[in-house]
Amino acid sequence: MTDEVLGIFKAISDEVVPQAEILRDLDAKIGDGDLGITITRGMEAVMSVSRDLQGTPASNQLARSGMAFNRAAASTFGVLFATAMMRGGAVVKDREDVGAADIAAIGRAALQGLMDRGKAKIGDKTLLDALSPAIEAFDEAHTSGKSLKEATDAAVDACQAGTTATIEMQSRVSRAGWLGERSIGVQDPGATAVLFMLQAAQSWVNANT
Amino acid sequence: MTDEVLGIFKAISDEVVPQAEILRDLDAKIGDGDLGITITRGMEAVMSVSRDLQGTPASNQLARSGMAFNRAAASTFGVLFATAMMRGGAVVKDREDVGAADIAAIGRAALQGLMDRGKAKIGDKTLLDALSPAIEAFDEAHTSGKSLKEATDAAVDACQAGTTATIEMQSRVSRAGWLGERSIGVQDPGATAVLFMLQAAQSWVNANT
Amino acid sequence: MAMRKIINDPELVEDQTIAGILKAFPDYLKRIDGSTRALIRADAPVAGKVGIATGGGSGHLPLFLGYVGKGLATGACVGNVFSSPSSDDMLDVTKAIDGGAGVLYLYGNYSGDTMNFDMASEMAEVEGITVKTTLGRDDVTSAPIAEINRRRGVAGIVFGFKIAGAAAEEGRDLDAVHSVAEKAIFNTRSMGVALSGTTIPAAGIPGFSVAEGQMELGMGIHGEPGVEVSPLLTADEIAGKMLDRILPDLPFSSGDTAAVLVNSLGATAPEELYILFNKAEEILRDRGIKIHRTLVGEYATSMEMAGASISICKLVDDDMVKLLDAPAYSPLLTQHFGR
Amino acid sequence: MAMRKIINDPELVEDQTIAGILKAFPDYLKRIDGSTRALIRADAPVAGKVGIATGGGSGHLPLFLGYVGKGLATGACVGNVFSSPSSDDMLDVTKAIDGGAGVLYLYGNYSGDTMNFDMASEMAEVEGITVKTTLGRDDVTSAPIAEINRRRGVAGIVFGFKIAGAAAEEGRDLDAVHSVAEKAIFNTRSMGVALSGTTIPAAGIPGFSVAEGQMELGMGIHGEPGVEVSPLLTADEIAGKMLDRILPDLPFSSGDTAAVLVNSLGATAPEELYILFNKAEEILRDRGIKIHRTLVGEYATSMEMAGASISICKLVDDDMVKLLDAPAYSPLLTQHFGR
Ligand SMILES: Nc1ncnc2c1ncn2[C@@H]1O[C@H](COP(=O)(O)OP(=O)(O)O)[C@@H](O)[C@H]1O
Ligand SMILES: Nc1ncnc2c1ncn2[C@@H]1O[C@H](COP(=O)(O)OP(=O)(O)O)[C@@H](O)[C@H]1O
Ligand SMILES: [Mg+2]
Ligand SMILES: [Mg+2]
Ligand SMILES: [Mg+2]
Ligand SMILES: [Mg+2]
Repeated sequence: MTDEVLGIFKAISDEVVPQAEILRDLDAKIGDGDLGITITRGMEAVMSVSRDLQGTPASNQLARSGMAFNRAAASTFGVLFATAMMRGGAVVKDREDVGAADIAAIGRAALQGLMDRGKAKIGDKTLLDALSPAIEAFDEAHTSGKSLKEATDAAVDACQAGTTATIEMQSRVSRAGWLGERSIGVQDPGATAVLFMLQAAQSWVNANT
Repeated sequence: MTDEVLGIFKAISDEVVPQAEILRDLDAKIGDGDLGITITRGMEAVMSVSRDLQGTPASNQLARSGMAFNRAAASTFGVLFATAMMRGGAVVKDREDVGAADIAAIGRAALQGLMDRGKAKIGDKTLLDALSPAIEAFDEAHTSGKSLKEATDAAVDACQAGTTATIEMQSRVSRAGWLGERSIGVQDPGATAVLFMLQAAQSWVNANT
Repeated sequence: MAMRKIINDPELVEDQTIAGILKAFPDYLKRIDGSTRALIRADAPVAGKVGIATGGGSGHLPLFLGYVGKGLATGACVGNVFSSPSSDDMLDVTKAIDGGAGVLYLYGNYSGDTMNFDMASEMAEVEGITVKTTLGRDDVTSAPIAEINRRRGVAGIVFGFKIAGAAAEEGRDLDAVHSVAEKAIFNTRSMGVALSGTTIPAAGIPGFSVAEGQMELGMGIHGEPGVEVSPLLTADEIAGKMLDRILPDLPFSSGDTAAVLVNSLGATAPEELYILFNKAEEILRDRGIKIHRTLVGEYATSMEMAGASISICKLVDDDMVKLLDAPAYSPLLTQHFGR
Repeated sequence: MAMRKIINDPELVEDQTIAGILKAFPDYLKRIDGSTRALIRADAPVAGKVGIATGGGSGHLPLFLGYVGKGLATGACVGNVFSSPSSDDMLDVTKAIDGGAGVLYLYGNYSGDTMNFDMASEMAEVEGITVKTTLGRDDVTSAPIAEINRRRGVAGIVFGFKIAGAAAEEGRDLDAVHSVAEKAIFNTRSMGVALSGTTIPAAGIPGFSVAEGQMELGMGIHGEPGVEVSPLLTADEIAGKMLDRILPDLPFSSGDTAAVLVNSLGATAPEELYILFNKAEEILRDRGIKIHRTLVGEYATSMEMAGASISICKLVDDDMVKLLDAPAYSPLLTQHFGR
């Protein structure tokens, strides 16, 4: 893996930014409505550091891109994105030979980072509820010998299910938590953003493997 | 004259307060729109001191009523009303035998008081343009032997003409003065208030002489 | 538009405001017996010192009551919202603050106020109190320079309070206090813009309004007409238009030293004032005018009106600088923390 | 509703605001090299003294930048309007204000802020700077008392700045400063009402709104949901509703001494705040609660939002009283006159 990480970020920028309005609307319902602009400004920043990161180790590409995102669009989502990228990247620190076999470990470290940072639990109606099942599904598929493409498809399916499941959940943390029961009935915006990002990664896998 | 002054104030209260909206609208056009409420609150205050003034000299009734008006509704109109009443009253200070023969002198002293206080000239588009011709007409009618009723009618006619003439004038003083040419075309609210007051006095004369 | 105000009975707005102020700052301010519309410094009258009285309509806080304080005015009275106080209240204030050295009347040039203050000063003379008067008349858009005495007073009067107040605090006599007040007012020029109107509580309807998406350049603080209605301009354009009228008027010239006040009319946020000042400072710097001191915030408002004004005071001599820099305290301007 | 703001490019609101503040008060505040979103005291770092860093979204002036000053916070950074500053900016502030005695983070409990400040504190520890954190969490309507740590911070944080700032100024160590900050925050309770929404400049559309003739009780300063939507109540009713929730929450009891802050969210005029305080004072007096000090004005706003909040801080010991009464100065709170 040399610049695959940057390729995936490019795919996310291309596919998720056009869906920013959907994220804005969900966040306006149970948050403060800034998630659309956060994704737009954050990915713009990721794209603009991308060229300088070419040829550097994947760990560096992940960490620097995450930091660029949060610097441009600091927010709950921004700092969580940065944390995930830094903690995920640390798993493969300075290694040149990062490949599909590392993805589950990177994902789990990222997830742990998110939980450390956000102190939320699975079921609290956050992006954890989208990401956690995706990582598990990927890991299971991959360890049982499935291809990268198949494992990615499994991850996206699980992510979709996890995201949908947030609709019925009551938020217990952060901004949506202040809504109490009124948070039930709306799909979590952060989970939705994670789903869109994984779908973009899936497109990249389909196009490049 | 014992409580005639109070009777006239009562007539003014009865007849002018219901026309407050007209004064408000004129003042809103070339002033700040408070003249309606000024007249309402001011005359209310005059009425409420009226009982205490019964049987006191006309000079005292005039001065105290004017002061009550301005205390309740301080403003350009309020302080001019108070000044006119105090200065007019001073002409017949403590006299018990005030009558129709004193009216022109009282009016002239009031007018001089207004000019001292407001430093405006005839033609500046103020209430002076309504009051000054009225006093002159009254004086002329009275000195040429006309009855109180006839002299009052002459005064009101002159006042009406003077008030109408303010429409074409450009204001040179106070709030309307800041409008410059844009003050032309609107009848002066203060002049209109004076006209309404004299018309009320005329009703009183018609009913009581 | 319905009223969006936190009030009780509209007729009680003025009295309950004053009651709240007195309860909030009992160490600094006191009532005059029998008057619900007047406030004086807790230590007034100060024997041997000139008293400074001000006043005007309610609805302009911190004007006028907020300028009663050490190194500022000694007493103030207010009328109904946007209406003059009565000459009786003014006389009460005058008597309550006279420490034997006379009283300066310092207030804005509106006919209701001037006639009532003039009447009060005549009554005060009868009571043996010497009164002198200085009128705030800083709004450059309200009359041409040739008729400067017809101009209305807006936020620029703040420099008058500060400079005359410091002179009175120092113990200067009435003539001297009057003369620095005149100097401060004469050297101050202001211009405002309005982005919305305001609603007078007792009327319940907008006293005046500015159309959506429009602004009025030069509109006065009670909705007095401005010089131009225009679509909403940028902050930089507004600063430019204001200084284009303010600077030539005195004029302010290269090498001058000045104090600058960027004032919110109420609803306009501090952020916007600083953005406005950011440009004003650049313009003044380009013209070679040195800023000695900057004030930014709510100094003279019209309730919830959106808009702002810039006032510039030329500091023509060292005495003015010294008086401007002297300590001053009012709990409505700087009530924040202990001192 | 169109935007009624005096700005230039909506994307430049934050940077131009800070530029204006720095130009207005160069004697008191300075930039950190390379950061357009941070300000520190001109004399920072103060060797041997604890630094206090704060921050949060732009659009709340005088929060946060306005609390940088002597006896208050040492540095602050802001994000976009209503958005967190980044951990990088926070780290820059932390490094710039550390005088060797460590740094207290004191800011409001919003997840974007907490996560970014936490990240900054981890980075600061790597740089050898000890950091402790106190979160403003005074809004009683945002979560039940059992979940007090989920509550959001609103204007009550002002008491935290004042009390912790005085302790740092005195030279107390980080543990001691942190402990009085916690004590101040723990003993402070607030509640707000909103009468209108506000427009985020970069979005150009109302961030949230309140229907004409309605008010939202307990709405947060970014439009977070309140506890009840009701027709516009009177000032007395509002004061009653607020104190009915605030007083039992801590609880405040007869014989307690407290400081009171009546805060405008922006468009609400000082007159209204004093009318609100007039009733609040009566209720507190009836309950036997002694008011030691009152603050009334704009302390934490949401741009041009109409609304107000009341915060009450129980002064539980003489040390708190002493720290609250200690001198403090920020040019955005008390920029008025020379000192
Ligand atoms: N403590 C938390 N842990 C993990 N994810 C969280 C947490 N709090 C919020 N989130 C996620 O962040 C999303 C909101 O992000 P964002 O709009 O940036 O928040 P804010 O605007 O409140 O800073 C939520 O939809 C949720 O998925
Ligand atoms: N200098 C003056 N001398 C005489 N009358 C004046 C003067 N200025 C204004 N007026 C009169 O006062 C009227 C306005 O009164 P009022 O509404 O009380 O004024 P304001 O609201 O500006 O205090 C004007 O219509 C005019 O007739
Ligand atoms: Mg959000
Ligand atoms: Mg009028
Ligand atoms: Mg008026
Ligand atoms: Mg946000």
